[in-house]
Amino acid sequence: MDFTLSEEQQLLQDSAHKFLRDNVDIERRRMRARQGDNLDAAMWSQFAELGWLALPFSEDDGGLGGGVVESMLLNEELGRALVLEPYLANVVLAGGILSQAGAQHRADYLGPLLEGKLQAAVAIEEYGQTFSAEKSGVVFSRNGSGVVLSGSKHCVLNANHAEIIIVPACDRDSGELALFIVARDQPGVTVDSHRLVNGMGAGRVALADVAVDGVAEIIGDVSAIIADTLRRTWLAMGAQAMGAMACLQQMTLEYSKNRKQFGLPLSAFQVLQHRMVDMFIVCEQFRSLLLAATLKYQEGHADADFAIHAMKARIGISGRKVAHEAVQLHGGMGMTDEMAVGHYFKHLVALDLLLGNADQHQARLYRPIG
Amino acid sequence: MDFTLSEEQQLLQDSAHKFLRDNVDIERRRMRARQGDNLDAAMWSQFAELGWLALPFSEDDGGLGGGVVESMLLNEELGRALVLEPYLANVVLAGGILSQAGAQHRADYLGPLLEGKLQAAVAIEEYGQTFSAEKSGVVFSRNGSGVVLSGSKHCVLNANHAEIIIVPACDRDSGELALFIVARDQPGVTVDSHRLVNGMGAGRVALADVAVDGVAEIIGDVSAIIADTLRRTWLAMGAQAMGAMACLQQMTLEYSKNRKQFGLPLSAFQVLQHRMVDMFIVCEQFRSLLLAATLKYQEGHADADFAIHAMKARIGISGRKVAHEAVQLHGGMGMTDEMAVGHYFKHLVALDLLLGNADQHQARLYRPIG
Amino acid sequence: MDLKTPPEEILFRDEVRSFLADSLTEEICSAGRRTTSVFADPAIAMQWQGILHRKGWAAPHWPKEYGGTGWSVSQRAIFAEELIHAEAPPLIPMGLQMCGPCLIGYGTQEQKDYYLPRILNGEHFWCQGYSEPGSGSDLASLKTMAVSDGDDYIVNGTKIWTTYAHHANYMFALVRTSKEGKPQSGITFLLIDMNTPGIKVDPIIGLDEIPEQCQVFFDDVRVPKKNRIGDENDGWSVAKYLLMFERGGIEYGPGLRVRMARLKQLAEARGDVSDILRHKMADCETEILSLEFTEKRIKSALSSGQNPGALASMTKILGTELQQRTSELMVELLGIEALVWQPDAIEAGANVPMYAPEHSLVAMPSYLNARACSIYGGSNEIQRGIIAKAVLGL
Amino acid sequence: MDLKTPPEEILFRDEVRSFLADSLTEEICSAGRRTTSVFADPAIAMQWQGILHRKGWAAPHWPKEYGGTGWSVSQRAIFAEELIHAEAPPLIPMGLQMCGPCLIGYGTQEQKDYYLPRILNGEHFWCQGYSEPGSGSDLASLKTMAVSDGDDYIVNGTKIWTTYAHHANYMFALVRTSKEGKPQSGITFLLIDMNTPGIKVDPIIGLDEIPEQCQVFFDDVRVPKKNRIGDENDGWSVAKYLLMFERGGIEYGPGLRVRMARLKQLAEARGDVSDILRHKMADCETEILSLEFTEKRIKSALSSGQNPGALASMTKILGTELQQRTSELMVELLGIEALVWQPDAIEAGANVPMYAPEHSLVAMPSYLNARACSIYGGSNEIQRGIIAKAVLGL
Repeated sequence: MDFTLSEEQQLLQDSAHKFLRDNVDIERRRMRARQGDNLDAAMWSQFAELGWLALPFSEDDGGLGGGVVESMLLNEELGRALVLEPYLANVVLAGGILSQAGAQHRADYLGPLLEGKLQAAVAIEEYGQTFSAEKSGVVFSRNGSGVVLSGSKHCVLNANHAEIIIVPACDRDSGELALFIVARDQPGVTVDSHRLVNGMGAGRVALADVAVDGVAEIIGDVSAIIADTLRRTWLAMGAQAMGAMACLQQMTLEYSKNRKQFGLPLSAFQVLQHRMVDMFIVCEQFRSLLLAATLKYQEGHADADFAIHAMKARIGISGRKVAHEAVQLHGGMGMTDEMAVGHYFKHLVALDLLLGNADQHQARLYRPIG
Repeated sequence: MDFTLSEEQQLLQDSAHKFLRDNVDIERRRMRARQGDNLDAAMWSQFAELGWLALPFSEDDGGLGGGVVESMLLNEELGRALVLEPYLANVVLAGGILSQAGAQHRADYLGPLLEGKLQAAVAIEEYGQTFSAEKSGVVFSRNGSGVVLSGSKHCVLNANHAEIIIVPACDRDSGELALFIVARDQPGVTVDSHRLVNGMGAGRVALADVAVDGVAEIIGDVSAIIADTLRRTWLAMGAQAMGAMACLQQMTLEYSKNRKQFGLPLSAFQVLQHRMVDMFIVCEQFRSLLLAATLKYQEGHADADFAIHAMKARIGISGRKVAHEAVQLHGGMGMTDEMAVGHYFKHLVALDLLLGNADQHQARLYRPIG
Repeated sequence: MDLKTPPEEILFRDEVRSFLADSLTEEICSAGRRTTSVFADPAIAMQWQGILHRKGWAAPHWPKEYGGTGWSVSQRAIFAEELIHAEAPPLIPMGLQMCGPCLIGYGTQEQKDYYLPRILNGEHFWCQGYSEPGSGSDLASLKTMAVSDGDDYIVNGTKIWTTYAHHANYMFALVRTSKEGKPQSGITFLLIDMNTPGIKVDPIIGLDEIPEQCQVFFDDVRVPKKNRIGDENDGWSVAKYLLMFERGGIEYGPGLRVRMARLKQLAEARGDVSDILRHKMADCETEILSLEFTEKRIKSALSSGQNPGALASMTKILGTELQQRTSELMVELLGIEALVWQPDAIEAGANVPMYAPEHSLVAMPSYLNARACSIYGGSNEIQRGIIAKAVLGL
Repeated sequence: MDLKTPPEEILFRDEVRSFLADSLTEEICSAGRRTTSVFADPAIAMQWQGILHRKGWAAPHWPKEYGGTGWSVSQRAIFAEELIHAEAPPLIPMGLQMCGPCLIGYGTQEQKDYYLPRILNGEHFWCQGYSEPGSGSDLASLKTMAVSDGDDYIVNGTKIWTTYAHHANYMFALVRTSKEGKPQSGITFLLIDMNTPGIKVDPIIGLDEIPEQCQVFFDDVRVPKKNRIGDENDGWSVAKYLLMFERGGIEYGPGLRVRMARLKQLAEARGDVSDILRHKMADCETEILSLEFTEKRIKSALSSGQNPGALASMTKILGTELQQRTSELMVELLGIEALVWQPDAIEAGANVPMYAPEHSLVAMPSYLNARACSIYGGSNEIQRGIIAKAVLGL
């Protein structure tokens, strides 16, 4: 058991922290979020230069070979800075699937992606049902060497920017799951772009008899590819939530020391003191759980999935708890677009609801995964 | 809508309050509870004289024709005074069933019961399963004009004193539910008496091929008889819980004003003030719910069952919440047998677990009753 | 003890219901459904107020001589319930619920005659100038100064959380006219014409990206003394009177009941609602039922002339916490549908393509805005303090 | 960053496990299972202490020269975990965990030589005289007086919540030797022979109907000055040293993990556990996993010589709340089985017919006793105060 960072890890954490502190301005972020500007090309190039886009991929594919601990360190900083750019959608989710695809796909797509030259999306969410990676509202039929896809997916992260969309689809007859890479400009593909509450870009993707050739299919144990990518994405989301929660806790503490009512700082009121203690405890417990999930996954522990689902559930439970308290203790100011509080709140809500919310993940702790 | 008490109701409430205040001593109660003495014959006679045993029964049967509001008023006082005598088991539960039985049974059993001359029990609880009145671990087979009963029931309230035990049993072949009155001294009947945590008397009832004649069977819509008796019992339990919760709230408030730490009464600490406010609110909300359930039942509202199950669930949720806070605010003293706090706590726990606990009743709010 | 409804109340309910069925247009109802805070779109709300005013029902709680209805406590509650059931947008409360009662209680005959009819017919759109950047929960510490100058006061300072100040042509405000004695004793209640020179209104963008609140700046703003309600330095009494008036009147139960019904209806329409969510919904529904009866108990005390007093603080805590819980459950039920963020698509009358059902687009801003319920109108911490002191004697 | 276990720790765990398997008799384990508070039956606990003492493992945290084991932080944690996994009854902590460390830190050589071996071999059974009826959370306000009289102190006053005082032959106590200055500065740490004339012990019956705590009365009790630990009026330093020592050492995770496993095992054995209860269990299990890692983080800081400081207050809050929650879930799972009340049937060694399974008879007193966890050892309110001050700087 060793909880200390290696020299490289410490360097990554420090440099990410400094870069984002110096280059991401909350005021500009708030304007951009309102305008739906969630991908700054110059910023994305800098991420590429800093090696962040290449971080989780193997050196053979041009990556830096970072593991989940490195991903945790970077994503915590992305969460702290409330970075709008589609790191989760493009690098962790789409990159995660592509990194497990065949050599040709890796060369065609992963290479450009980690150089910051390709935006990709994974169409995995649907409306109106419990999150499940095994089902898909898109069906396909094989047609000689090609395939025809039909159906639609919702809240596809980064769909507004993606040039390629990775689509899990079910065989119209057998129900068998497969993964296809669809170009956005392909005939029959419609993307209706919209924002999410936290300023992320997303879109509804409709596929109307979209014909792709066999090359578009990702070959392999598709369920396992998706499942492993989801585990890494949940871990990265947890790290972003950690960053957001830690900021909220710290901001609230500072605010309470400065804001005066009845001639005293808020921090002098015992009721508020104890609530801030509880916020602190919730944050510390979440950090422990994030570490548990990350390290158990890193080492292939038998109960890694328990820890990951438990942690993803806590993004919602603990994240909302901390956010609600932060807003309440900020009073009216906490309800304004002007303060950062609300933006962290919204990001935490999005991290809860995306890819299965708290109850759904908690249910996986006591029911077989289906 | 009218929330005022009639003159008779006010009189009942006042007289019950005064009688119990003057005649039930918490110190003696605590000794009796420890010794398993949960039926004081003299006290029981006085209950009969006061008309409490006759209260809920029709005038034709020698009762006073009181309704659920009268029952609520009396049971709240019984809860306040932590009366050990088996009012719930004997009058509400057994009396409730007997009052719906045929004329002969009413004459033989209900008459003596409401005069305080008969102790009865209903064997309705079983170990290891969700509470259900429709199933029974006792089976019966018809045998000419008689019936043979076999099986066992647990935590039978008042079994330690009961001369007759009313047993729901299922037909060995058809599964059909029936109700039989079994004399305790009948061959094949074994009662292992024990206390419950709150000092109530109970016992395990084992029936080994107990032969009863046809006269022992209660004829009628057995499910409906049991269901209605349970509704009235849950309401009475809610009223007892109300009495206990109100006492805990009041005692804690008083204690906090007198107990000093760090040179100040506990009541000067803002954190404890707000917690006592929350205790108060929980008690007020429980009172409202009890009124809702009682009056909706009285008037046959369509959602009376919703209100009753919701209220029974809150006995556990609100009762434990208030009890936990009362103990915590009393500190070490709250953990002693000497203070009344712990005895109210135990009574609330028993009222939660008997006849279906909080989760089970809450589940009936969103799932068909089974 | 019973829950019986007298026949005349049943008749009255029918009368209200049929009037609402006839008068509420789809345009007005749509704005009601799209309301994500306690304030509806101002244009639609005023349109709806006009319809009610023509019927004589815009201000049921006002005395009859000023345009009220003369209804009993029960009738008013029935009317409020039916408005909620019909999904009518809430009326803007600043004039009808807040300023009006102050005028009725403390205004001169001249003030009443001038302002009350204009509140009723909507000619005057009011905003409330109470809070200041440094005075939130501690309202009495307010600093906006009004200095006497002949027949006028000269007002300098700033107010914040002034709902719809950018739509209002009048403000009722608490200002400081004296720094002597207790902070409460130097406060005066003024009516301010928002078109007076020296007033600047800055809208504040909320979490829903809508400017509903404002900050208002006063730079040597001249307010005639005849616009004062009550005596100089006695504004706190006026404000307290309003507070009592306000508290007794708000019932949370009916609105919560409608939210709960909507939640259950949507849950029924979805196939895969977990037992956990159903359990949480049942928990909420239980609390709502309890609160309804707590409110009935208070109403019963009110009807027999008792003062509900600090118990109104209890229903404020319970009601707002349940608004928060129901809005949160709605988001949990809708899942990612609730993440879709299109504030422009749910503006009253907007006709923008929606990428999620309307109720889903409304759910998230409603959830976010509901966090404010436990902050405004005396935060729930303040309310607990009131109960501790006034009810528990702590 | 990794969770790897060094091979020598795996070997050590095997060694401990096999020793426990060989040494724990069914009689001892039965007493462990029947323990419903943090204190086991004293006779059995002392019997088990004797077995450990013969192996040299009774006081792993003591320095080696006084009979400790010389183990690392990790080894001590492994030993503690294995004891819990093996369901060994907890040792009585007053001598080994409390008085011993004080003597080691502040005692004279003579005191150490006399008392420490007798703590280890169980000849002395200790109790702790800290709290008084008027001094619970506010310990420094204690009033029991020790007045100097030649080579002795004359002690008058009373102590309460003195666990097992009716079994003890020695007490370590905080007494007041001066009323000057801050309350903390007039306190002295004394060792008192419980057979001294003038001492009266009144057992206090708990919610489980077992007398575990006592009130102790001192009426002109003569205590030799050589029984003082540390300087006169410096007892608070000794107590604080112990507190720090105590806090760093307690890990809640392993015990909670075992409780959780037992809960899940019983749930599996029952056919009809609802999703709601499973949900609550999963919630608890998540918190336990988090706490385990919080404790690992603290242990990691300890191992590298850092002071865990006020973070121990956090694990105290979390650990005790989880003890309460798990014990409550057990009662919810068992339902009416847990209502059966037979305190005599679950006494160590008792052989009385049980009307519910042993684990059910144990569940209710465990639940009731667990309410004390958030009261003793500095109530959880006090712990929150410590965190507010020491960690958050409030």
